[in-house]
Amino acid sequence: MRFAAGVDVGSTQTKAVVMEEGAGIVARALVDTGANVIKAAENVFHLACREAQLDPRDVGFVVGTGYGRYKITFGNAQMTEISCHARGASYIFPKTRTVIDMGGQDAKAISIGADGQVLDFVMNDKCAAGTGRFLANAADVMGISLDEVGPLSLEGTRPVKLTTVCTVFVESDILSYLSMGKKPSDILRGVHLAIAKRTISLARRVELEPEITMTGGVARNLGMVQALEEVLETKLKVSPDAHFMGAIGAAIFALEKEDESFESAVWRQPVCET
Amino acid sequence: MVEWYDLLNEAAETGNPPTVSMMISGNCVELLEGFDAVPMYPEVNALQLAIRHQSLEPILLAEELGYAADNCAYVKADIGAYLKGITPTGGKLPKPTLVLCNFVGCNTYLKWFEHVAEFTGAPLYTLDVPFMRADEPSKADIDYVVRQLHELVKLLEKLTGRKFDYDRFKEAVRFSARVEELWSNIKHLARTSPSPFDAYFDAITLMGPLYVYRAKPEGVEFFELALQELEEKAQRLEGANDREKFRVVIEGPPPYPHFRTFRDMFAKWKACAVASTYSTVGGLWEFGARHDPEKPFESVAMHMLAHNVTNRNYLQRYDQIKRYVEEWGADGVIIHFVKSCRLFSAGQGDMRDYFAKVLGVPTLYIESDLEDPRYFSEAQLRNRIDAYFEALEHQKLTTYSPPRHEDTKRFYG
Amino acid sequence: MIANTINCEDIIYDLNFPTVREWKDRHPGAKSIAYFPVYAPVELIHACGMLPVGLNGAGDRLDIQHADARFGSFICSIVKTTLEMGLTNHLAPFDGMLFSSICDSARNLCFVMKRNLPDLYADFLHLPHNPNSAASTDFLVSEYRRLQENLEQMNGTRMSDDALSESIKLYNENRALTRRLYDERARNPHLMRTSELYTLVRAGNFLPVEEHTALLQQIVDELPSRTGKQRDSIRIVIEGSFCEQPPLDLIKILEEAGCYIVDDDFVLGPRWFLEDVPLNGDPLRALADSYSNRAVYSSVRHDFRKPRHKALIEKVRSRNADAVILLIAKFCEPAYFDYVLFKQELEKEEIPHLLMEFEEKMFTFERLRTEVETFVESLLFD
Amino acid sequence: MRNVAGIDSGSGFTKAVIVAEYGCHGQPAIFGRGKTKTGVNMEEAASRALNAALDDAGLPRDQIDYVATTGFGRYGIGFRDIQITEITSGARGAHYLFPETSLILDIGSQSTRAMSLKEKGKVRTFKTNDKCAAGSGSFIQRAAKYLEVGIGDVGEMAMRATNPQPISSVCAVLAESEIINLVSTGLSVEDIMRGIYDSLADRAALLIKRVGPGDSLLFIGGVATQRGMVKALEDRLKLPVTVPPHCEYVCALGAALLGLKRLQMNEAQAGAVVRQ
Ligand SMILES: Nc1ncnc2c1ncn2[C@@H]1O[C@H](COP(=O)(O)OP(=O)(O)O)[C@@H](O)[C@H]1O
Ligand SMILES: Nc1ncnc2c1ncn2[C@@H]1O[C@H](COP(=O)(O)OP(=O)(O)O)[C@@H](O)[C@H]1O
Ligand code: SF4
Ligand code: SF4
Ligand code: SF4
Repeated sequence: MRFAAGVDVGSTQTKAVVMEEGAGIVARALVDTGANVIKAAENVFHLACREAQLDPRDVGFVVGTGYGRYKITFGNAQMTEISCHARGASYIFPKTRTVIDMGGQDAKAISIGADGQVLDFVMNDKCAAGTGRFLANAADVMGISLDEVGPLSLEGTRPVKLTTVCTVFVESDILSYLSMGKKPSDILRGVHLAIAKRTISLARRVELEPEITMTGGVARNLGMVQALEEVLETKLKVSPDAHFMGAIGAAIFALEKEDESFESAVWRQPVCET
Repeated sequence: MVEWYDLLNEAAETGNPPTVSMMISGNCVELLEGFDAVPMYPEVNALQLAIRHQSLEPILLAEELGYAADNCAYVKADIGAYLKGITPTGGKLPKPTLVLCNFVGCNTYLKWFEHVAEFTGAPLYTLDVPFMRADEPSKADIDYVVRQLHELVKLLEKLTGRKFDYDRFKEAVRFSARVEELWSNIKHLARTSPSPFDAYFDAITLMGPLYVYRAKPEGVEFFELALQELEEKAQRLEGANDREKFRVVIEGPPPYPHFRTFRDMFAKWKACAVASTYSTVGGLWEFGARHDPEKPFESVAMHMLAHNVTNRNYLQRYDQIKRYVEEWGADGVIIHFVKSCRLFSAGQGDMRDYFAKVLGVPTLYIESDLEDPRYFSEAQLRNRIDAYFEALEHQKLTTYSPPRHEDTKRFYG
Repeated sequence: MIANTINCEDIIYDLNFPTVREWKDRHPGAKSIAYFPVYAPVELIHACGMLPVGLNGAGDRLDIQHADARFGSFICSIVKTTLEMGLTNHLAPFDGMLFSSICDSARNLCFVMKRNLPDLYADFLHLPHNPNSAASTDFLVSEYRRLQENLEQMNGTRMSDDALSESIKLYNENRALTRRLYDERARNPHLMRTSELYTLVRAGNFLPVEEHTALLQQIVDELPSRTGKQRDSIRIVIEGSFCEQPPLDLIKILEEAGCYIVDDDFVLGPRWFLEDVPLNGDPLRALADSYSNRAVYSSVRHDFRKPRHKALIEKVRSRNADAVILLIAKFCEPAYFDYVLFKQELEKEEIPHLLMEFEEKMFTFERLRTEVETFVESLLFD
Repeated sequence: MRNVAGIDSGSGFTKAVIVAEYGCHGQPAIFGRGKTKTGVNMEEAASRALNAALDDAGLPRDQIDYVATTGFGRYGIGFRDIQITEITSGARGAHYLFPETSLILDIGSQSTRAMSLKEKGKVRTFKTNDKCAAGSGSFIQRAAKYLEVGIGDVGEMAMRATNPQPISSVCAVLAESEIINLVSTGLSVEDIMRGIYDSLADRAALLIKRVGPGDSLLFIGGVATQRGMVKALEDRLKLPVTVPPHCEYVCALGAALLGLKRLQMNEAQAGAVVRQ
């Protein structure tokens, strides 16, 4: 009985998953990445191990992913979050052909083949416009919690048109709409639609073939899922584990590691690149 | 190359030999031989500056003059360097006898040379080459170019005070034909695996001599040598990288300001470019086209019209890349979007769409710039390139084979 | 429907192209050709019994959902919205689309359209960039001839020279009236607001020339009866909007801010000859020759016999304008390049100027409003 | 003797200045200043700022003869007599304080503006930045929040930087995680803050270079209160950078002065009418 773990060090939140060969996911953990990436990675890994009632030393192989992957001190290898999200998504929903990942500071679309291999991908990571952060800010300004924004936006009937996509300036945009007496739900609806449109026009660069699975923390936001579905005019697959998808993918790669299906560059030892 | 810059320096000092600035792409250097005139390529200056990490300063100067952040940075670097008196080698560059805008596709050429003429006060002639809107140039297209070539000869006779030497011209055309033959053979060596050279990164370093010496015996010598060496390498099954793991086709110019870093991102994965569109800017010969000493003017016209990548339409470029993938046996296509260059980049999203979706060729789309060091985000590029090869690796384990020609129909013709 | 000024705005902003559809209903089986809005031989299309339509992009009336994926960053809006229209079936009323050698983006767009819309006849005209050469007119004749043959093939009927002369005559009339209105506006900018003239002229892109001429005539006739008083505004020339068009609201903002626009290069499509195309001799040659020798200058037409920056100064002087606003479409490279020489020349001539960048799909103008107001204030206040 | 109020309704803060027609030896002079957060209701913020200024000047509201507004909310203030853009008014205010000024930089919370002046403080050319926070004051506000230092202190801290940390990200938001990483790698807040100022200075320099040459720069707007930014600009531009006292009030001041001019002009005209 072998255990392997995947640790996804995201820009906003760090996720870990422990898997057991044959048995699938046995533990998950989530912490805010915060200031100390290394610490966050270690914490989340130990949390996951504790939940799995394992000694970290019993975990055979750990794959790190996410933008902070090179910082992981204990990991055996790293892979890009693109490979991992694809792998995770097609593990949970084997018929997945497209993955839309919306994280804290970036958005990705990945087109994947029959056996989970990445065919094509695009990502937006130069400008935080239209990412999880955009929503988080909106929530702050309106003084409501992240969990509420989605549901509230669903009540919106007349979405407003945002004048900026800048994650920073959207605040004053929202404030002025509030001062005009617009309904919070309509404003949030506008925010969600704006992000959805932005994300989809990015995503259209890859083949948007169904099934489309949404991953990343923003997938927990029902309003966003709904907005995307409206723009796409199709349903999305969203797993309760969506937020952990990157970590799951990494854990699967970690399990696969044993059977030597790949040699090569993928398995380079951690090198701290800055 | 160095001799060439020395020659230009001499021209700057003494006013001899006469010099003509023109564009690399689809140039008519053979005609200059008929006047013993030396070509000056602003593009070469610009890219030399970039490789030597000297491009930012002139670019900033140009932007102060009013050039937009989104203008082709080649132009900004070239104009800025001229106004600042910067040259790649530190030597002097002459005021050209003639600014010859050989317009082959890129509309920026027109503006660029208009500005060079404005700033240097040198006379300007625009040789207007009809864009390839059909598969082959029409008779009218060829006549139009040939008539302009004759006008150009008259003009140069006036400007240089020299008589046009038709035989030298014919001979130059003969040399070109020979060099094209050799260059094409070199390109074809990349069909073998492992490829003895990298048809992007190495080809680019071979392009300098190609532009400067195409129509000269030196060129023939140089490329005979190069071909011989590479053939031997191929014999010994020696690859460009120590072990060839991936074969890719690269579209678009390189990021000159970060040339090494960029190259290493591919080397790390033992990926070798077996063909590239950028290396056909000077001329597209691997599919058989050659200059023809029997019809010197017509063949120069044909070269300008049809046998360089910049004057060929977008779908023809799709086709060219497709042939590379099929006939050179590539695993995937890398599309390098350069912000500066709309000629190459406007519509590359559609190109990606065609290769990734219609042909199902693994395609990577990355963005930076060929001259402006500011548009290069190392972390992002590495992340994308790593992800791409991780995926390719995975696919090579599963069953993937590049599509065959008959799988897909050509668009026209 | 006989168009009048009231519904001009509806005409130019309706992406269902009602005028085109109506024309087709009235002429069963007849074809209509859309052209990218600069320098198209509308006479030729008209003479083939087809309706030439100048496409000015889709403005903010169409969300760009697919085109961004084909033309990434750093490309002007009109290229994207035009493609978006194609990909979302808005171009259904058209049987063909015409592009010309104005810039790299538009040219590549032509071939991208070919691939994505195989059923649409898309053609690319190479307009000569070397008018100094005697060969260039001959070449353009052959190029127009090629287009003519393609159109004839679509139609299955030949086009006669008389038909062409007739069309040229019609368009000459139309352009003469347009020029007349431009002069009127320069004389009395308070009686002929640009926002009105603009929609009026732009409507010509979507109307049969006969109808549009009637419309122009109607305005020319009613002008003398108009009254109003001059405000203290500055007289400005607009330069740089020859292709992608600024939103109407932006033009209105310019006027509100205190600008009398006394000349501009808006909607060049239907009005790009400075004088009548001569009707003696071979009409096709006359048309071709007029491109080299009678066409209005712009950043996408190259004529080294007469630098554009000199032409701009002449325009400013002849309209006795106080200032120039270089109103440039974001990512329009030809305009960006010309700005450098325009700027130099304007500064040499000590003509105040302002650079403004717009996008046809923009809908908030705070920043631009501030810029133009500042500019006006800097000229009015002391 | 008349008093004119200039109100700068900025995206972050609303500032009011009261100018008296004949302050010191016959010249218009500043009588009072007031500043408040703009928040959602510009009109209200404007009155708050105005009242603060009135208190400062010790004047009752009815002593104000004319109100000129400027800044992005200039149209949103009902009780104005005239509105002027923040560029024109900034230039005029700067000219009043430093008549030799020819080159001005104004960094506010959401926008950065560079302008060059001609005679009498008229604007010759100007450039404003795009709506991207990476080049404006709110970048600093957020950075300060993340570094857990007060906005009032960041400027001073940066002055103590020993080896500035360049910020690679071009996005104010993405920069934050970069900042966090820098902190986590144990770098000093001083060095990071200086790095942020440098990246802001780089962006500002692009604008400044485009409005033309100058041998010194006048730096106004709220960010100008931060010495770190001033230093960064000086190093980047290799020019002396002057910051007027109460630099964030310069636009409001300029508006007041232009308003006063208008008022006088109107009355001159009215007078002329009467005389006929
Ligand atoms: N309960 C929740 N409801 C809505 N959104 C959430 C929730 N939890 C996290 N998010 C969103 O997910 C984002 C983080 O997603 P994640 O995939 O972890 O990003 P990264 O991998 O870049 O750290 C946050 O910015 C937030 O917007
Ligand atoms: N107490 C303070 N100390 C230092 N800087 C400040 C202070 N208050 C505000 N700022 C800076 O000034 C900026 C606002 O400047 P301001 O000119 O008022 O902008 P606006 O006019 O656009 O509202 C803020 O973004 C912040 O960076
Ligand atoms: S616009 Fe806003 S989100 Fe985008 S890069 Fe600038 S600061 Fe970042
Ligand atoms: S746009 Fe492209 S082809 Fe044209 S000059 Fe610039 S780099 Fe060369
Ligand atoms: S707006 Fe400019 S760049 Fe865009 S298509 Fe027209 S000419 Fe070309």
